[in-house]
Amino acid sequence: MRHAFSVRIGPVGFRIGSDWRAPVAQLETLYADYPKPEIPDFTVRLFAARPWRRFVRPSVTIEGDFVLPDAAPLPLAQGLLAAEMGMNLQMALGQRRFLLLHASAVERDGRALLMAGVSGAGKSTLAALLSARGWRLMGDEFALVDPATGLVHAFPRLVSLKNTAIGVVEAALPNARYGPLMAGTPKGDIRHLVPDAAAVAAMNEPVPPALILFPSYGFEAESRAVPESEVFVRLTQASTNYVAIGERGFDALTRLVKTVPARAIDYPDTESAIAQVEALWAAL
Amino acid sequence: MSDETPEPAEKAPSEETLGTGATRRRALMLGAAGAAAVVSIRPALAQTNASLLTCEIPVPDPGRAGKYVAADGSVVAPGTSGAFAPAGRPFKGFEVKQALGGGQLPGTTYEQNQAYVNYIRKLQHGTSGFTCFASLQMPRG
Amino acid sequence: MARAESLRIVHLDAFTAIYHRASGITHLLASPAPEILATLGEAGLSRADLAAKLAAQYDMADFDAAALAERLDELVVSGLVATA
Amino acid sequence: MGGVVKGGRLLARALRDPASVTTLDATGWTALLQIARAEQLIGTLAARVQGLKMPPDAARILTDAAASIAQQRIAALWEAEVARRVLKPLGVPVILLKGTAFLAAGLKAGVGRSVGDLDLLVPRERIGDVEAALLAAGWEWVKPDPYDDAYYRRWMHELPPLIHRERDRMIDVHHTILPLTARITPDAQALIADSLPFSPEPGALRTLSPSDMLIHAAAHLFADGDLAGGMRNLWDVHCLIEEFGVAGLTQRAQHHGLWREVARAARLAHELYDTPIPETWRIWDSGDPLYMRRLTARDGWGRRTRPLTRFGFYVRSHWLRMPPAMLARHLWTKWRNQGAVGD
Repeated sequence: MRHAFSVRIGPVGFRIGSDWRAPVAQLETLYADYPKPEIPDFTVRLFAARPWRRFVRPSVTIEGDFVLPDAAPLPLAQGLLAAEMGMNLQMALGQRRFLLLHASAVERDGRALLMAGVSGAGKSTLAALLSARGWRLMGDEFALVDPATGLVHAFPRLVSLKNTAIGVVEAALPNARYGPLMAGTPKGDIRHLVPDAAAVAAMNEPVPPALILFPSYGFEAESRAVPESEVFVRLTQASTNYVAIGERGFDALTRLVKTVPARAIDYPDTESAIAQVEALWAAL
Repeated sequence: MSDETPEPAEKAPSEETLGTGATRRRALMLGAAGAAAVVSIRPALAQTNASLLTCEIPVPDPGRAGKYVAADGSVVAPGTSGAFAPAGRPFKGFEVKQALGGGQLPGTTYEQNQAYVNYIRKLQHGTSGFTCFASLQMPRG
Repeated sequence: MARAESLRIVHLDAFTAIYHRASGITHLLASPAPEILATLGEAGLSRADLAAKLAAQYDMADFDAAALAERLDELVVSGLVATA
Repeated sequence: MGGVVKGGRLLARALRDPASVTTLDATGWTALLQIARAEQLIGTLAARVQGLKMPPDAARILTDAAASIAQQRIAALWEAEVARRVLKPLGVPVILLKGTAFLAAGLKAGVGRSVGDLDLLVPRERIGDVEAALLAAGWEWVKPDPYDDAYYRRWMHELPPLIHRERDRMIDVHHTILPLTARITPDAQALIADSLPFSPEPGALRTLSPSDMLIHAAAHLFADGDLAGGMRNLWDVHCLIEEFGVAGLTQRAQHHGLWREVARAARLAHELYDTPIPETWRIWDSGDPLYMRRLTARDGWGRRTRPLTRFGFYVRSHWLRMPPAMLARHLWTKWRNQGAVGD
């Protein structure tokens, strides 16, 4: 393809081909400190569905090794988002080595905290804010559990901040690097935070999980233990490949559920959430 | 077709068996008709059944918050004798599924459980928790 | 005649998680399904023998043949029990 | 070296001569894996090159692919087993077709092969019973569109596709191996009469005879599609010929009216994969180079190349299946239902 970029994020290599220079230039800047894969695991293609769409109201169609039908094209100004969506899609649909959990992950003292939850529960925001408080950011979107070892591998892609979370994180991490503000995307306003040097430096170091949290935003602060069967079901639904990896997935997930405590926390604001997380972690 | 793999001796610490020895003469309830005891995990990209396990049924519904639940499941004034105070938290679909199958809702006494289950059985369309309850009744999907 | 299939089994509080090797499908079972599966065993039993064996092993307050048939059918539909 | 052989030819060489991959550099491996994935042959490739010296990244990607295929195999065989359990009471011969049959029979063509839908062949006069039994056991129609439904029932060689509401798996129930609109009508009764059971048990699933399997693979490649996925189809043909030889194949193919297709498939497989076929079968006709170009049209990014060849094949695939007036009606209805789809 005309323009190409490759990057390794944690244990996964990507190659992105693009009809346009702009998305590739942005990726080069934001992922400047990341290594390159020798042979990428996944390929993403950003292209113009019709040749003239390269120039006239340019719109970016996303394809790759694994695709969802009917993915709508994005305007070129959101090309970076298209690339990130394309990479996420390859992980969600194509990852087979690790049990993939739709969860953010941070590490402290050699152990991982996983935060699983539906979109809007604040996974990315909490992970970014915890990284501002000395936790190592392992990833804001996917946690990778190795069925062979039970360890969690980091996947520190660019942190995707949406809407009000953008201002909250910018205030907490004023010196961090950010991508361009993309307003009016299908998911609202989006701005990407570049994981800090510590997150990238340690991204090859897997750690054992120590706590699973299911945060929900918008309620009075509360916390309750979640029974094993509920954790199990919730995580099968938070995993895009649980069924596809078969018995290895069953082993990895039952082991996780049997050995790692899980709690659901309600929080009215991020400050209170951080306090709850720190308290639960201290009580482990 | 040959599809049987004999069960090997497993070394995983979480591995357990369905062993019946330890459960001799334990009570076993076959449960009410229509209360399924098997849920199959589906791919997350097409979730239906599994979400039933985590949907919620408040007892009673928020429209009648604070009222008591009588033994037959009807909602009565707070303090009515023989009736039970509202549940401390909504019940999850899987808890209700289990209770309908002869189990007990968490944190309830025997009579309290009966009253709550009767309340849930009487849920009407438009009442909070109805969709969750109705889904639980559907035979597998 | 019905028999249970080859399974991986993990108990999770009130539920039993079962990985069915032949299908690759995970099932979450509530009582009495795990007990029925265990009683059937991979060798299998007739419906009448199953009822008798369950009654011998458990205190079955609400036993009736139709309810047992329904529980068993559910296991057949899930593929966890094969009928001959 | 790796730079000369490109596109589908690169993949064909790796399958034909696995040791050739040891000469690939990272760029060559990237292209090979990409093309293999696009052609749905990555599991086959993984099985072929297993144990050879290769970069660690490539080994890891192929290990993942092999695990993924192993899981697909379980799901595919289970789907067949469920169909067997559901259809057994009908007493109808149920014949597995294509990938699932290769897996169930343990054929070379099944090694590493990806299998999606379950394809069954049943006698035409019993297809209504089969449909009813499947609907009662949790399968549902995929497409609610009545035109599509009527079209399938009237003209195709199968029921409209069904999907199982619990397992999200598709099933295609056929009563012959080509659409009724196609100008060739294979002998469906002979397909069933000569099929073989997988086990001596009553109600066991069945497979086509080796010759019919091969003829079906060839028919599927040329008459039933636009050559998309053709490299995998030809790999099936290659493996079947390697495993069963070609004795009696000519007569059988002629009986079904499909000798032209079988002969071309054999020639193309020989060209791509060195399939052992008689010398007298190897003479190319004027169409073969076009087919070969089309089959191998992939670039190192996994994209289809040579769009003009592609369009010709798209029209051709419909032309083959339908008389012209019907084709016009079909395309008109499709177009009308499509509505505004933007640019």
